[in-house]
Amino acid sequence: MAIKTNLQAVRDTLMEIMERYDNVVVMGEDVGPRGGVFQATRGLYDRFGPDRVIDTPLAELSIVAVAIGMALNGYHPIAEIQFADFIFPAFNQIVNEAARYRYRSNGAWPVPLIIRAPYGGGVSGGLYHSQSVEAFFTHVPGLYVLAPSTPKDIVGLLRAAVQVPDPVLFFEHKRLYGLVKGEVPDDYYEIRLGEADIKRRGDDITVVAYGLALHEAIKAADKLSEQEGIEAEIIDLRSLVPLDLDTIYESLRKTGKILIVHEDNQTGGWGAEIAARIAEEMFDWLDAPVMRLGGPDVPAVPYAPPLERWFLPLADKIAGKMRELAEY
Amino acid sequence: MAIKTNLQAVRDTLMEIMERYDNVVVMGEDVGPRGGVFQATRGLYDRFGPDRVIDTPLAELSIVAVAIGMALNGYHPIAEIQFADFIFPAFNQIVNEAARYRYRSNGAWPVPLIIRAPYGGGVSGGLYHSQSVEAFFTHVPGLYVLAPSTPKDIVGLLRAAVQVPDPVLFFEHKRLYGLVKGEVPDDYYEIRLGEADIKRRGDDITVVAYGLALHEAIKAADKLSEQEGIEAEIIDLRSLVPLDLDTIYESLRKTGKILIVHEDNQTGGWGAEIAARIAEEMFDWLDAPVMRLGGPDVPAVPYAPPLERWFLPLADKIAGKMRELAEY
Amino acid sequence: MTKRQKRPSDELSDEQLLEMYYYMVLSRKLDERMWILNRQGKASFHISGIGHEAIQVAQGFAMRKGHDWYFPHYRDIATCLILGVTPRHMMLALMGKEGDIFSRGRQMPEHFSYKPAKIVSVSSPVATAIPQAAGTALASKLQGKDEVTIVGFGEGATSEGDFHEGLNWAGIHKLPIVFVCQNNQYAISVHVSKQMAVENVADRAVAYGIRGVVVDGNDVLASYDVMKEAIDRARRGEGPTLVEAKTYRPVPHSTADDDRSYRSREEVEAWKKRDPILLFEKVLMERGLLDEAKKQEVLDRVMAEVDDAVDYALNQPYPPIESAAEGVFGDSPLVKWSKKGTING
Amino acid sequence: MTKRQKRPSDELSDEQLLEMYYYMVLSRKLDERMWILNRQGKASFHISGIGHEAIQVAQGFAMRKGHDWYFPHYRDIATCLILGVTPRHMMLALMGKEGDIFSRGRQMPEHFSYKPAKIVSVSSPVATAIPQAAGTALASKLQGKDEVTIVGFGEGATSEGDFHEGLNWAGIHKLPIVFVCQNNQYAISVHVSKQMAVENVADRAVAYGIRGVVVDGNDVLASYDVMKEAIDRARRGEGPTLVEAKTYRPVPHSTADDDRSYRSREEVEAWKKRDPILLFEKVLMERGLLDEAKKQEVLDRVMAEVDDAVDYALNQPYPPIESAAEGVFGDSPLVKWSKKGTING
Ligand SMILES: Cc1ncc(C[n+]2csc(CCOP(=O)(O)OP(=O)(O)O)c2C)c(N)n1
Ligand SMILES: Cc1ncc(C[n+]2csc(CCOP(=O)(O)OP(=O)(O)O)c2C)c(N)n1
Ligand SMILES: [Mg+2]
Ligand SMILES: [Mg+2]
Repeated sequence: MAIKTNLQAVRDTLMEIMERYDNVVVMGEDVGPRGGVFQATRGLYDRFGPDRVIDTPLAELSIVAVAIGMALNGYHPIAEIQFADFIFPAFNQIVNEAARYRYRSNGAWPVPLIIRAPYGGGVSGGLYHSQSVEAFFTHVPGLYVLAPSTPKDIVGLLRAAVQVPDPVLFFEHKRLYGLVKGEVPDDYYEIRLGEADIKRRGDDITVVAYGLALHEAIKAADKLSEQEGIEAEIIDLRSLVPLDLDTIYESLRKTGKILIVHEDNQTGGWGAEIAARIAEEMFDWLDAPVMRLGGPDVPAVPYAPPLERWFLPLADKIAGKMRELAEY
Repeated sequence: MAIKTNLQAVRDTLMEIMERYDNVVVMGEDVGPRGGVFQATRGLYDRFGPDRVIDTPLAELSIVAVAIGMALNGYHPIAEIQFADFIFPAFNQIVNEAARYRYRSNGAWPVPLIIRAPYGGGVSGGLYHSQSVEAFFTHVPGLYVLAPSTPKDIVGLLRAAVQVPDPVLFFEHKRLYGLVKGEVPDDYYEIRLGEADIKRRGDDITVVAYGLALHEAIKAADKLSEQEGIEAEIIDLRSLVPLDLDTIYESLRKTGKILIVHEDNQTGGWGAEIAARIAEEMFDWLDAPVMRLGGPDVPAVPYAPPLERWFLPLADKIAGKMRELAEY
Repeated sequence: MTKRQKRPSDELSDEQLLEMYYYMVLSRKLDERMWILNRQGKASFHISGIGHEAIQVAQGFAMRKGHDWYFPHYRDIATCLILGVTPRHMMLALMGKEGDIFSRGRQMPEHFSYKPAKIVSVSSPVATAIPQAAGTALASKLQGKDEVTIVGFGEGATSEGDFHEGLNWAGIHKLPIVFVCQNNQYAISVHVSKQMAVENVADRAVAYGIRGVVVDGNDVLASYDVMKEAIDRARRGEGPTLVEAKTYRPVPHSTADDDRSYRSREEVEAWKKRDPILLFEKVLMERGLLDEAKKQEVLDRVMAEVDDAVDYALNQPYPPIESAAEGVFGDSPLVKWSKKGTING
Repeated sequence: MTKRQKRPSDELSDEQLLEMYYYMVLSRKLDERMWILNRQGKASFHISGIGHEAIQVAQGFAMRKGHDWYFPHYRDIATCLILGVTPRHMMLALMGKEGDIFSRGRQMPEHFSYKPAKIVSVSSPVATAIPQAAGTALASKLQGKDEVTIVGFGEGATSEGDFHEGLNWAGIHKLPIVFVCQNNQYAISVHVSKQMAVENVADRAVAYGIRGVVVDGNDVLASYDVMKEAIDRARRGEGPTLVEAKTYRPVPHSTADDDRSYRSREEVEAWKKRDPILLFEKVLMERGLLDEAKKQEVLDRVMAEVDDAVDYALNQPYPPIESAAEGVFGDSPLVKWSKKGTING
């Protein structure tokens, strides 16, 4: 069992996938000799050369569009958007094109591709290097949206993602790249899209999270357990679309209380959909209101350290909300 | 009291606004001599000439970007996106730029502008001339999002929108352009952003809607009242951001039951946020689960007439859900 | 006197020339019928290729059918017919009927798609296909295949960022691709002079280090020459070409348009004298390949096909309602849905 | 012998020349200190103008301060200083401290904004300002104001659709605007040859019917000549210019970059010999305006300012936490919020 960081998990799995599948190319800004600004593609260029590790022009629209074209013509491209904040120039190509190609052609022209993008705050990135953008895509039928937060999940989900015949958005929390270390099984495994993972067991309340919020929620839960005897069950979504309602509902049947935490702006975030589903389908099981803790509704994470901390879903803030829920 | 269609309401109010405010320009594809593909700008070019009614290149990104620049330099532009489906090329300019300008400059550089876009199905527009796109924008702090559905509301909200010092998305349901006729008071009035309107009184259930869904919900309510004695209170949001929770909550305190209807894909739609807010803040008032009826989760409205009807939130479908709620 | 250089079109056989003529007429008559069906309330929408048939037929004949990649302009009825789409297919799509091979009634008419002919699915947002076409071309090149990608669009679409980015990629990677702009001088109502400050779309090629060529898009043989050369060059690895076919749309933008507000009847009438079918008939007559009897023969054949297609399509059902919910994602054992029917299960 | 044509820079007084020099040195020394502060852990990020000071100072002197509209490139420290931003402002922004006039600690450093000087707020996504600048220029033109808009960017940004669309508008409306591309040959690690298939960014101007000019961006007087002429032409209604200033970035892309993976040390060293400050010092010395004593004097003055700015900024507090939630929308009596504090009330 190897111990890896999230970043190593991404890098090693990309390497493995490119070895395994001839038709996978990696493309994006600075993914070549530079190995990506976060070094997620380091070593790929030396190993596979410029035909399979393509430094693109500085143009996200066409990074995605060219990936779509390559997907139509036999490839399974893995495109990198350098920061999730810069995915919007490609929005039309992702939403109107990639997501709709299969449906609009009645299945004739699927576009299997992966778009990787580092997202999230906590790296002093300010308004434009910290954004969480997943909710723009979870609303779009035709897109898979993944947000794994541990090395093991990154490996298993990336291996699966490259085998599904449709576009996948693969969001990697950049603050966790070097921060999170974890075990990666030596034996080959895959993780199916749409399977959440219970990262901590507990009977009092259920907490649903992903990304930095997941790790902070675990910290908060451990503290609350120690100090106040509140036992939280922490569900790591890993996959946002498909959403594993089965696992969420099962936990909720046990606890009767649920909190959804994410870093993305709370209003209209993915947590809203999860809360709405629960409110409709689990009404009789609820012992307390469905609670959410999302990012404040300001335009992304500010730069100055205290302001950035104010924005982020850190353990103390989550613990406060968990306590409120437990005491309800 | 004049009787106008929704389309006339848009057109007459644009004319009035341009008379009233020298610094308003109208810009977009075919808005000039052609008067817009829906004729919403008919007559403006003849009246105000090419300096204030600007036929743009076929390029949504720069329609919005140029509008931003003009807003920085003294204008209050009203940009038209010909169909809401084509707003995505401008997504980066709207979300990363227009919405964030004020905040990122600590108030120094606000960008007052309006983006008008016809949206919605029911006109045989198929996948790319029928989309509802509001939920992509209601998630973005810094944007006002309006969706009035009657002539009176269109007039009052457009008059207000052009006076707020920030970007406003103004969505007009294209199926309603000619379909809906209604009274417009002769005396000048404005409608504040963030005020919903109760379009029908009732004590049994609350229905929240906007757009085509609103008018279909009213039809459904009238029928249910006549045939089954169920009295629905119908709240027309008109303004999506700000969201008038006060009015929604007040009605809910009376009925204890609520249904949210919209045409946009249900998953991750604006209804999710509304449901989530209710589920959290009105938990003790709920006599039934918060219900939603949104568009099916396929990539937009199909073209063939029966498939299109299948997608739309028509009265029968809404009545079914209302009955389910009333009987809960 | 310098000897006239041999042109690609000189190699076309008499049969081929007459086939080109046949496709121009077939496309035109289908198209005219579609307008009528719309006016009769039997089709909600139609966007027309009338007046654009010369460049469309030219490119259809210059491509290697089923081998080259083709992203059509939405007006390219004639090209699609050449590549294997039938009049029945066109009419089924027009009415959104079961059997519509483009989208099974999901998309508006003229949103072509036909995998066996490598006709890639057309979407409505203009220009999006241009950088995608750079993608298929890049894939062909990297795989060492001698496929060429052809992508069509109007001059209005060249204002979108997509155009710039697609041509930029093509230039950087010297891709086997031909960009075909049908410059009909209007984007709905907006004249090309409000779309760009240069005379020719083809003048933009230089910004990307690629070839640009202007051709009379109403002259089918001239268009063929240019298209054939561009495609051959691309296939030989000599890089991309931006072809600008100057043409005109003598009808409104679509059945939803009224063009009287933005251009004079005189302008339209003047262009009708340069109708590509008229021009080609003159050539064929001069070459002794066509006379009135032969014209009538072609017309009869075409009208029979058009009538058949209309009858057939009118009698087909719409796709079943259940079909609308299907096929958002492909099946995969690696995906687990909590519940069926919505994207989130 | 032909008489040398009079150039705009010939009109610069000795004081102005020395002022230019002063700003180049001030910018450089501030910048170097910013790197140091970053390495000391006192600033999380810095993106540098080192090596680009000639074109930056040139454009600053060619503009009408506070009258012309200016959308800076994020490297334009020198230009901003000329327009009225102080070293203290720069340092406050570097550290995200209270008093940061650009964004009150919300944005990363070098995201300039200063309304009194008409320096429009910089955002991180590259190229977005280019079509926005067409908007301010259009507004100036329609209002009959003689303002010119200047917008800066790198050569990498020219690959974005925004670039195309912005220049297209400028061409169509013959706008009073100058596009200034600082071509330093790299977009982070990506060499310009992978960014475009043409030799010069300025070659792209022809696609928009506008002027394109290449200049040595390390030569402050040559850059001034080109900028002054372009701005004067724009002001006289003679239309836009795309200026390409050839330059080089002798340091990594930002404090987060390591440039050793993508270019040789020899290449970097060779360019350091063409350092714009060295080149200008030579000119000034030749003209008898500068000697070692004078140089030291400038340096002392600059270092005092830099020290002051650093001390000042280090001792400022961060903005109060409450400030982060403020100012998402402006106040308006026409807006009713159900609850305070979130976008939906
Ligand atoms: C992105 C986008 N914006 C707007 C439209 C609406 N629209 C459809 S066709 C058209 C004009 C296209 O003009 P041009 O590219 O010259 O092609 P033509 O129709 O003249 O052949 C417009 C504005 C669209 N389809 N896509
Ligand atoms: C839309 C967008 N994509 C990616 C980035 C990340 N990024 C920041 S600077 C940069 C390179 C810019 O190169 P260039 O335009 O040549 O300017 P330079 O930094 O060389 O002055 C990149 C890729 C960004 N800021 N915006
Ligand atoms: Mg056209
Ligand atoms: Mg550069």
